[in-house]
Amino acid sequence: MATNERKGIALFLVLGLTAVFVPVLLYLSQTGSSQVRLAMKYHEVHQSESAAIAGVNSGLSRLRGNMTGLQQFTNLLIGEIAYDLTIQPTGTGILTQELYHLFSKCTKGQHTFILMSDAEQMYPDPDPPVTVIPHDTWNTIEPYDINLAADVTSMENLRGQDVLSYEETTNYEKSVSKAAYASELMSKRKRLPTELQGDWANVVAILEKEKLAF
Amino acid sequence: MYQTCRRNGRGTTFIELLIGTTILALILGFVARWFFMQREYQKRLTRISDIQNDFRRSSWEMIQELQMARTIIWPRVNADNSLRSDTKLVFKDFTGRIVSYYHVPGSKEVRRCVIPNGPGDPVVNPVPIGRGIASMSFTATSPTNRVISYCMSTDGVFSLDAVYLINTD
Amino acid sequence: MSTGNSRSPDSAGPSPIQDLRKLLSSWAREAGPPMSRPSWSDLQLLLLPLKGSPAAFWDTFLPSLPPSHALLATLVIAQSDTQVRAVFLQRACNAALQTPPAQLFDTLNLFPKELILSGFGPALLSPAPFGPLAAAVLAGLEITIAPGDVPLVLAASTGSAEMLEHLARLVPPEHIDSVIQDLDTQLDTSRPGVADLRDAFVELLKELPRRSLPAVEGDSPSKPPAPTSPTAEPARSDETLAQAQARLAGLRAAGDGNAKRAEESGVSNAISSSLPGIDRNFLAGLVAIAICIPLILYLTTETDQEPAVTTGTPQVPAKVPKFWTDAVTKRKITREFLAADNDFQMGEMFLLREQFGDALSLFRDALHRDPEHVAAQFRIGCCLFSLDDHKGAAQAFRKSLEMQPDLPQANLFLARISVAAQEWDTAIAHYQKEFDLAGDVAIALEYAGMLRKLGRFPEAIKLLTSLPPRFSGHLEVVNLLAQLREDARGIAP
Amino acid sequence: MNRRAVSFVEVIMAMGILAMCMLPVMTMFGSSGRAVLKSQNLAFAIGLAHKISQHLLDTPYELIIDVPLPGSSIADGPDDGFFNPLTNIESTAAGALRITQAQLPELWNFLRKYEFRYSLIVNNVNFAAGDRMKCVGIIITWKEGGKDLLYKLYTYVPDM
Repeated sequence: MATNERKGIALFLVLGLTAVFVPVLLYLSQTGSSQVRLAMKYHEVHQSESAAIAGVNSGLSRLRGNMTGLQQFTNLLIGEIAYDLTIQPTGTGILTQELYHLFSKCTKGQHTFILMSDAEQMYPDPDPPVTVIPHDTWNTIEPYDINLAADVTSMENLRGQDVLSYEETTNYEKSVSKAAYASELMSKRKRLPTELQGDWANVVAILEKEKLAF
Repeated sequence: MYQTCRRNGRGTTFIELLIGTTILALILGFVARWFFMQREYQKRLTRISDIQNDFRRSSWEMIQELQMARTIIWPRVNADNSLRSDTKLVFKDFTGRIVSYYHVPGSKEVRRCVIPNGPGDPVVNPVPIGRGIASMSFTATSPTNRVISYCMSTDGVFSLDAVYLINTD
Repeated sequence: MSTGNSRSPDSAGPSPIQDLRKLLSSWAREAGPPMSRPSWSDLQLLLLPLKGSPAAFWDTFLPSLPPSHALLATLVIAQSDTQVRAVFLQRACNAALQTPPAQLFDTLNLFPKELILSGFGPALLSPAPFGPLAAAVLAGLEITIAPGDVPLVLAASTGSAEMLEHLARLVPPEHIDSVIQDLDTQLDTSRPGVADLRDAFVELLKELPRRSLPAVEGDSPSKPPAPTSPTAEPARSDETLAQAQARLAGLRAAGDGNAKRAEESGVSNAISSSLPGIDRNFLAGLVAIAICIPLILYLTTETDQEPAVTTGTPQVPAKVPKFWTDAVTKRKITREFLAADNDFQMGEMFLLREQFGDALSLFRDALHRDPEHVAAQFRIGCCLFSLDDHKGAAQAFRKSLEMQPDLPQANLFLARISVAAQEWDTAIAHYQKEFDLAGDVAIALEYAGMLRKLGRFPEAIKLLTSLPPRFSGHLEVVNLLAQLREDARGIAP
Repeated sequence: MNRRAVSFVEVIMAMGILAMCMLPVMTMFGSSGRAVLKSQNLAFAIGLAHKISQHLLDTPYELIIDVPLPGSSIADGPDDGFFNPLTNIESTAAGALRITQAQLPELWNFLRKYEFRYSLIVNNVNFAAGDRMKCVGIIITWKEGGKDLLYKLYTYVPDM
């Protein structure tokens, strides 16, 4: 009986402490690891985006270096991040410039970031640097394979739709007078969120000033 | 041995109880103190984590769209080329529409509103692009209107970032 | 008028014996608790010096004292000292033999029960006349003994009806049943007469509550307050008499403790009796706390590791640390590493522009600065490959694979080198490794293309059909598969 | 005695086991707190590096120059076009706010607490006359739990 009492004390101390600590600790030790994972994901997202931009720039640099034709690279490195680059000729422009679609892709962890850009390589040009004009850069986070015609085509189609709607908008801007353009925009003021209404007139003024003419 | 004789007769002595209770109180005291400290600390950590998530999510959403945008319309640098900040941002997106991000201090949200660049009604996204953001400012830093810098903060947690607009109008 | 009285011992000048007599008789007359009577301290002063010489005490004093006084004197000496009591009380019992019970009880009643028990307890195991006397004294004073000792006392007893009667009185009423059980289990009934003795005693125990004290206490002693009867754990049946005596004597220590307790406060009393029995467990408890609490506090403070908010003091110019830790890769970053990285980056830019010579030297610089720079090693291979130094390239690629066996593309280049050297099996092996590594469709197409060149159509078809469904629909894959099937049909008989 | 020893040993052993079991859990928890702070600082550093990379794309080519290690402090830093001045709600340069204790105390405190700094390693490559490109290594450093941490990001800046 005396031993039982002692065992009781021992058991109480052990079980008591265990019962108090373990659940508490488990409850408390939830946040950390998941947070680090999220931060890493954020890092991947940013790194892939930065690498894709660097990729576009490296592609443009190649075009400036007067490199022509289809160019496909995998596992190029910016820092420690690998990116793929595809420069695909799409024809010749009215100024006899070479037209390209420039794809830059970076996959980091589960995250993919692709930039697709139009690039016009002024040609013929005796020697580098060749003037290169990039435009309509478009991005996607879908895991396309920029080395495969099929994926490239679907990207071109998706981006094409956006470019078309941009042309519609620009056509409208060009088609209307500044006053009409401004009044159309001002007429929306009442329907805007209150946070935007305050400076809307200034915004419209800028838009009017910078309206595309032709 | 004699004590065991007596314990058999009388059970646990008063002093045993006393010491037992003291030790129990001591342990519980420490545990409680520790636990409450940790709980407070954990609350703070959880809060920081949530804020970070909000920042990351909204930041990434804005970057993706702004990167392809055509030009920044509001804010613009001051006449003296000094930078200019505002709680709202207006820009032309890739398709030429006028898009605005604006901070709603009351609900600590950053919302997105699409204003057709031509006929049509403004549409505010039903879901905010940023939640739990106590203060937000967009800053125009260059006359080219191709860089927008932003700063978010909530309860001492900050996020400074910027986006360069690859496209032009 | 000159009577013998004038020559009485009293007149022969004060002597220790005379003083003792006086003190004892005055103590007997005084009122109040025995140990707080005025003469008590004088008695102690007189007697305690004799503790060291029991023989002198017995020979000098006791014969000249009435037995009750002798017993009292003994108790005076003994009550403070267990060893002394062990020696003296048995002699006191001898003295008490000649004492009329009433007188004896009058004296003993004045003393704490534990003191009496510890004095007469061992005597229970002594042969007659001490055993029966001790039993009679203890029973008369309603002192009980540990139930565990009863079987031994019974075994050692004379077995006289009177002795049994007294012995039965020594059993704590609440332990009668357990004693009866002990008797069954612990008495060696094989010995002649023991069984009868036990049965008789059990009978007595059973009818005990209804019986009154036997005649031996002719004059009823003044009833002492109910003693706190100690109980012992059951004694082992094979215990010898000597062991039992030692154990019973062991009661004295506690008895002494109890004697003290009678004069002390409840709490200190409890401490003196309880602490020794529980200290190890509480020590263990305290050890546990000593383990846990610093741990808790350490971790509590550790988790709150935010540096203190800096004051408005101007920032001191920072020193360049020996190294940094990459927040993502956890890698140690030194300035050398960064310099190597820069060389590598510049090399990468020249590579982009197909200026392989410049790139090569920069990659070599990078590798020189950081011999672990796998990418630089790999890029050296790429440059050499582009510069048509296939041997050097192959060496570089192999080195890079040694540094990082799962390095992408190294095997691909090795395959291409083998193809150029028309080492087809090596090429296939490298292509296969690369494909297993990446599972990439572009590699599959290149690999399948080579297999086609070799006319190994079924392998090529198998390879392309093994591609993940996502790629199976791709233009290049579909086309090549169609061509391969056609080729396969072409060679079929 | 025997029984006491058992009880004693039992308690000690139990406590030992308990301590053993709790140690990793507690360490895990202890580290979880640090992990959150780490993730906060890492996320912040990622933002800073990205911010610099984006500004670089809009910075005149010639003005992209080295900022050698240990780098420039972001709190109380010079007017660099990246972090200082940071905001300005006024319509003139007078209203521009810099990351100083006086103007943006909260942010200043945070940056000074972890000693956030940035440095730039600029590699100039001239391919041909007027055909050049810069590779800029953006390095963010900060102190955390007594360690010097680093986050790096590389970007190309072509001379268009």
